Amino acid sequence: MCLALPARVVSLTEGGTDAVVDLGGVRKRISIALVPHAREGDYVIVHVGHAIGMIDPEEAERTLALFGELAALDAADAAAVAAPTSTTGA
Amino acid sequence: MCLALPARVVSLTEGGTDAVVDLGGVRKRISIALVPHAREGDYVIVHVGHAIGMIDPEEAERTLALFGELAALDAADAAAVAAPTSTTGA
Amino acid sequence: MSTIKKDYVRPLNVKTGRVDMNHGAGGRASTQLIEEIFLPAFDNPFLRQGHDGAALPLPAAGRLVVATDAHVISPLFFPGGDIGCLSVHGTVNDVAMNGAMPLYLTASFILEEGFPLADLKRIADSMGAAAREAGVAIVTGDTKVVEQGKGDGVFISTTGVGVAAPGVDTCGANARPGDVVLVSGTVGEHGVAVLSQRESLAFETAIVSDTAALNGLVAALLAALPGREGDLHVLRDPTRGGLATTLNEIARQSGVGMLLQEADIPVLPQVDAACELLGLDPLYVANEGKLVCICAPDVADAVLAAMRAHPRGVGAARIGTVTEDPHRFVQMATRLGGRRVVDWLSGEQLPRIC
Amino acid sequence: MSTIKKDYVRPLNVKTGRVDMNHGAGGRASTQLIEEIFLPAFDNPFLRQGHDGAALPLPAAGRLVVATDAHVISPLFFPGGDIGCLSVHGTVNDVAMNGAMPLYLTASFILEEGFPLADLKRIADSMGAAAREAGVAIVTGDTKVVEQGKGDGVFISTTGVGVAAPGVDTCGANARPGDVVLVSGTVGEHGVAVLSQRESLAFETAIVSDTAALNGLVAALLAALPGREGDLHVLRDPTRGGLATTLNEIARQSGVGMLLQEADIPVLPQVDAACELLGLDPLYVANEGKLVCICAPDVADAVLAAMRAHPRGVGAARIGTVTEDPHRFVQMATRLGGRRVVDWLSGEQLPRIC
Amino acid sequence: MKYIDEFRDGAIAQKIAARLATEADPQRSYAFMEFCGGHTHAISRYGVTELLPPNVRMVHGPGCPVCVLPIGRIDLAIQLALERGAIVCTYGDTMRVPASPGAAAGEPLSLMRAKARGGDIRMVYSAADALQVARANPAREVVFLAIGFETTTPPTALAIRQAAQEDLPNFSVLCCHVLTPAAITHILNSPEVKDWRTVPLDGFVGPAHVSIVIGSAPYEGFARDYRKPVVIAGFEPLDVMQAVLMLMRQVNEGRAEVENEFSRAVTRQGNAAAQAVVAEVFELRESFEWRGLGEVPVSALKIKPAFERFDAEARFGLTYRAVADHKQCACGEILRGVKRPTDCKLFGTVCTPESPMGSCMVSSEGACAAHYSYGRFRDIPVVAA
Amino acid sequence: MKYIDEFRDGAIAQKIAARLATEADPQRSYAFMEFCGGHTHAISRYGVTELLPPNVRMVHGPGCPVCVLPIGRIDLAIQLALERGAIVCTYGDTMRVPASPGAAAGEPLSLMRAKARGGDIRMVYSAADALQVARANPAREVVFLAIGFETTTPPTALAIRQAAQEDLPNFSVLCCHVLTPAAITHILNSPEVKDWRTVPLDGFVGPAHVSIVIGSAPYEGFARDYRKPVVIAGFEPLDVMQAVLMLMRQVNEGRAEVENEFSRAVTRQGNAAAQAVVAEVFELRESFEWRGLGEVPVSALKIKPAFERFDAEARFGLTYRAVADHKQCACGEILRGVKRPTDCKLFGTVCTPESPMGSCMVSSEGACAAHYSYGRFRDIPVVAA
Ligand code: SF4
Ligand code: SF4
Ligand SMILES: [Mg+2]
Ligand SMILES: [Mg+2]
Ligand SMILES: [Mg+2]
Ligand SMILES: [Mg+2]
Ligand SMILES: [Mg+2]
Ligand SMILES: [Mg+2]
Ligand SMILES: [Mg+2]
Ligand SMILES: [Mg+2]
Ligand SMILES: [Mg+2]
Ligand SMILES: [Mg+2]
Repeated sequence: MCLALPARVVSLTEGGTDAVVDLGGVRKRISIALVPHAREGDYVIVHVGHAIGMIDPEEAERTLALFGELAALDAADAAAVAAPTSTTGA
Repeated sequence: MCLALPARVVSLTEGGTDAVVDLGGVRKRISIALVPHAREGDYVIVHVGHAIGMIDPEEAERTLALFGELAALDAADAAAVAAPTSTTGA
Repeated sequence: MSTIKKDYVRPLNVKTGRVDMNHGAGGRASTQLIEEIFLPAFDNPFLRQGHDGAALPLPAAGRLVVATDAHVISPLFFPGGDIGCLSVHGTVNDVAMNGAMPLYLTASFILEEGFPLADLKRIADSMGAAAREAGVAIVTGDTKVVEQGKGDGVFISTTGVGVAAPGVDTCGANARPGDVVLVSGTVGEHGVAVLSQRESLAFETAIVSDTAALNGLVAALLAALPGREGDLHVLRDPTRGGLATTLNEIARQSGVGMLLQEADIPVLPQVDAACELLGLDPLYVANEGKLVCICAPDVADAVLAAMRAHPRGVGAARIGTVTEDPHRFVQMATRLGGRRVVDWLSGEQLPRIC
Repeated sequence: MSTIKKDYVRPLNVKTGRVDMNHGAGGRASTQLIEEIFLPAFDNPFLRQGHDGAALPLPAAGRLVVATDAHVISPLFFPGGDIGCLSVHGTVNDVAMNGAMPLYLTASFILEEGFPLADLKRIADSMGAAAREAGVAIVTGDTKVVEQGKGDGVFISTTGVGVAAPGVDTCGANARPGDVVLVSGTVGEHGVAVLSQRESLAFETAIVSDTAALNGLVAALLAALPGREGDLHVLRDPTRGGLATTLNEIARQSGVGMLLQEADIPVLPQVDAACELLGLDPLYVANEGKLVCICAPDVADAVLAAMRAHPRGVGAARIGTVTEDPHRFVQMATRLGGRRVVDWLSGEQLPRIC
Repeated sequence: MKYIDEFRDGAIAQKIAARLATEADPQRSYAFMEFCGGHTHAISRYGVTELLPPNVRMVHGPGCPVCVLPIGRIDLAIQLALERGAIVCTYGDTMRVPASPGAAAGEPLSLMRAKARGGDIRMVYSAADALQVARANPAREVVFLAIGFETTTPPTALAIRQAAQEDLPNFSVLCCHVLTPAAITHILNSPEVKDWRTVPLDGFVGPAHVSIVIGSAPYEGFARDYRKPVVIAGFEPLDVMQAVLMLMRQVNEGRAEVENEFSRAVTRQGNAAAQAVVAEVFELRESFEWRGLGEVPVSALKIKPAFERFDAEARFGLTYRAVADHKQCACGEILRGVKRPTDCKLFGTVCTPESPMGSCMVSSEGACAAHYSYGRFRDIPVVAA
Repeated sequence: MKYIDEFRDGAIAQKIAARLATEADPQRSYAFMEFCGGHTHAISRYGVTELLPPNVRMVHGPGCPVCVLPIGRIDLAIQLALERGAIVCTYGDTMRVPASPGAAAGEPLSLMRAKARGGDIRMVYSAADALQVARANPAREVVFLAIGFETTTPPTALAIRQAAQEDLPNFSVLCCHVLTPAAITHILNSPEVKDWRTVPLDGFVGPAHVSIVIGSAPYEGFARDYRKPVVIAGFEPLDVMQAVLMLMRQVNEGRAEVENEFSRAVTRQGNAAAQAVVAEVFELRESFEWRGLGEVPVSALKIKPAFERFDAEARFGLTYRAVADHKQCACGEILRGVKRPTDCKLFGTVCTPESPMGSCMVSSEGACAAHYSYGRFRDIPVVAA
């Protein structure tokens, strides 16, 4: 519900509780206390000055690929669509 | 040395520590704690919001009369001038 | 058919409402403030153009005169006026002092968050009334809101535009030795009326500010000198710094001295008394409805008569003459028979205790 | 021989000095402030008249245009400018948006006690430079000082006077269905540059304010339409409230709707990023060096070409069309292929967390 | 902007739209609730509605933290500022939520109006900023009015823990943090949904950023027990469209699963570090009043006794008093999905974003504000001359 | 205005002037010191000098309370405001007296400049106003910088007594009250007057309002022991002229008496009520630094131990540090009557009322300011064209 954005970690501060992140050329210092494993180059999700999570690049690729497959489907049938991650069975 | 002005007591406040004084139509509330004997109609001398003394109307008349006598003296000799109040002898 | 409800804006609560930051953000709330408070108060066709500015007919001939003043008075409401009418008079008069007929005003408001809308409306209405009385139109404006503690209720900057007839030049550099110094009435009322309301001073007096538009008076003076308007050398309104400072400014700009007669300078007895009480000199106390006129000696009587014949100049007096003086001193023969310099205001004109 | 020492005034300490109440009292200290800071910064013959106003030559023909703006920005110095040049551009542009050539400015300063004189000088110099670059003269002014805690460093109200050629009318009520909507460049830089300096937001970006005078650009647009100046229907600078609010104002005044193409609205990538970060919409962010032009469809290409040929319009774009709409909605076809209303700014354009 | 722009691509949007059109069963209608205001905002701002088939209806849920804050809570914050002289810090739109009518009769107060009446009320961008205000004003009480769902709770927990470490004597939090799953349960159990079926709900677009913190597991019960499909989706427009497509497929296929469209950021378990600090500082409240939903059991957090000195309710001895919404305001029904903004008599007349009567007209994530600012054109045609 | 206008009458002034001209002995020159700044101001403002015979010279004395305040005292007040965060209240012109050069190199500070640098410094019109400031700001220390001679001391004493009665915890006084007779003694004992006779002094125009409080008796020693005539005079111009006439007559007749021209307000004993409250609150200081006069023994008052908690010096542990005047400033000599303003190299050039270098250029009762503002014309003729 709350505004949050993926931004790239540019550098960690000493002590490792804060980081400078970059979003399209804009840089801002944020807290990474909630994502202690974040490292330079990682994309974190920033909310009210705190990273609250991280982007999984492979999953992002998968999701985008899914969108891409739609093109292939356009003229075809809908049945063959790969099922996305399902965490509970039906 | 300090700015002070004669003003007429218009009314005393309850308790008698303050008074409203009039100076040429301008009215202001002041403290009369330092001139506890001041009464309506008296002229008090006001300094930083406090009456610090009172005008003695008779003495004021005497001083003015003294100025007036100078007119009479103008063409005459200076010897006859009445001596003002002297508080210590020579 | 559209099910969209018609544009409806809940009217401003001018009874108990307050200015908040939204009123200055430039969106719908800003527009509403302007439309519900300023437009009805100032109403005129130029303002109703609603542009970020006003397009106006160009006067036919003469010189264009512009003047501007920032108004920051405290208290905002004082005996005889308020910041609203004052902000009209202050600028109308500066235009008039250029010998010009004021035509248009612009108004820029800086409001402090939390300022009561009721007070704002009262001020706007007062501005509108003053403008109508002075015959000028408030044609465009701007409104900003600053956070509480970054303003002082309301500041109003006004700019006046007028036109001066050919041959009229009343700027401060025109005084010449031998000229006569006139003032249009008693001095010191405005400043004393304002001071009387300051909490820490708080005195009671019947004095009210003289705040008024003087363009009518200036027009009457020019009309009294047909073909000889050029003999009206200087007009200036003795506002901040009072008569003394204004005369010093003129002396400096014209490179002359002056000799005033203390006994001839009109001061109301109550103003005198209030000044005694506060340790002030009425010559340094602000006026907002008086003018100083310096004119050639042979038209002085005619100018004085014209002043006295006008409602804004009934108390006019001849108060001195212009002298040759490389030191540019304004001097005064005192009531007592002595002589002294009447200097510029130095620092603030503050109540003095010693 | 006179033993009086020559007039001497110890120069202002512009290194470490501060504005104090004396500088606003109207006496010698006020005069000194004006003479040592404002006069050299603005220098021109009208200002040097030293009157409470300025007498100016009357333009030959056309309409007189006046506009005013109060400037209350915080911080006073920001990437790409400061309140000084901004206060010139803001008003010069309002005059220009009336299709007029700006000629003169007045300036009214409200200084807070304690404001560093060095900053004041820097601001005044910036104003002077901006005025010279825009070809306008700051001809008269006023300066007041308020106590600490009753102001915010410095507020500057400026009023501009200009003249519009006959046949030019660019007011907000002139948009007609079928007209083309153009913008002179990327939007949102000014507001983002200012926000980037706010202590509590503090982000780093290369974005600088676009603050600039647009009278040259307007002159170029008019020059591109010889004899057809009337086809330039509306000019307006999308300042406070941004492009969205300005277009809504025009739609309201003209009684029309608009349809914008989101993909065609130019926004710098860094501005987009900063807006994402802050939860802002660049369409609502202030600009100080851009204009919106609404013109007849058959001159749109010529106008766009003229914009792009001018240094202030290189990033110009056609962003939409005017529609017939009794509801006066500004709508937008989104980049995604959807559609939505682009409403007035509501409240303040504040960083959003949810 | 990486991981943003790709998810706003117009060409792909057209393709998903085409898929939706292809796969939508013309015989049925689909009603999906997007729980989050973030989704509501994305749908409105990007005009997603235009790209959905006509028989797909998006129902706005109660997931706008500003919208669900009840009047009584705003009253408490105003009381702290105006009567107790505290500096009250809060997030942006909270400033504009109408409180109950103040002493100054007529319009209701709001934090913004209380500020204009002299209250020292400051907007902050982070709970950490409120801490900084407390450090900078040691002689003043500083209260952080903390609102929000699970996304926003961890930063508040960090601030309280930090205050405890620094032994800050003048900082406290008026905690209004609420829980997403409890609200969903409440809606599913509401008579309109459960018994009368007046609100058909065929599935949920599940929270994006809330789920980063809590993971996807908490939604599994909704799929299992209530037979409602849930698709967790990012807040970009393609995420929403894809989620709708996934929901539609579940409905078409008769499935009721938790699917995760936002797998680039959401795991089944969520953010353990964030959950830990929340658990350290907060505990469950027995019951909490939500605007629109009323008292909802175990739906919010309170500060643990160990941190009680940072709890503004304890510190100032505050007593919560429930205040009824404006009689004609339909916020409650709108938050429960029972009504649409245009069903409210006040919509667009006395209630506008400039002078909101209810909380849904405040934030651009609120259903009323979103419809007012982005969607009103919907009933009139565009006529280019 | 009764008791004012009568004493400013121009016609009578001409008559006294005529008497002065008649009675002045052309063979001698007369030098009278007006102790009080009030007399200095009256002489300047009304142009009294013009009405005195050319062989009468008025010498300005040290009786301007703002002028005699040494730099070190201003420094203390600034320190209280800027470093100790106190609200400092004081009387008008005190605000403009230059202090020693501050941390911000270049110009010296003053209370006014300290205010512009953020000091909370407030002008009051009465000691009672300072009390009121203390009541209104219970969380702040409020210090009244009390200056002045015996006229101004009783109101300060009343304020301290009142504070004690109310048990005001945040009010104190930085006491700089000084005593007139001590200063006169100091001048009479100065080598310039007593030994070298470089400053001829034929008599004193005695204080007006100071004498209302202390009476005329304290001056009797000057007449008796130093053989100097004293005429106590009111502050209106006719009072001054009349006093000069009376002094001239004493000189002409070889008398040395205390005469009382201001008998309408001054008695021999003075104001007993005022003396009583002063005695209750204050006691003599062993020594006090005066600007110009240096350390003068038993010339000032301090707060009695019983009221020590209202004594800012004790309360804040202030240490007085004497600071030398500007090297070229002649204030000291001017205050002792040794030099005239125009003898100072800085007069009217770097030292003006706008940017005073010394205290005599601050108050319009100061010799330099009075001459600058009122008297500078004296050397040039008025040429009406
Ligand atoms: S339109 Fe306003 S009053 Fe009606 S439901 Fe929405 S927020 Fe409440
Ligand atoms: S002119 Fe200035 S520097 Fe010289 S003695 Fe007077 S006050 Fe001191
Ligand atoms: Mg002016
Ligand atoms: Mg004016
Ligand atoms: Mg003027
Ligand atoms: Mg504007
Ligand atoms: Mg204020
Ligand atoms: Mg404008
Ligand atoms: Mg502008
Ligand atoms: Mg504009
Ligand atoms: Mg002015
Ligand atoms: Mg400030």
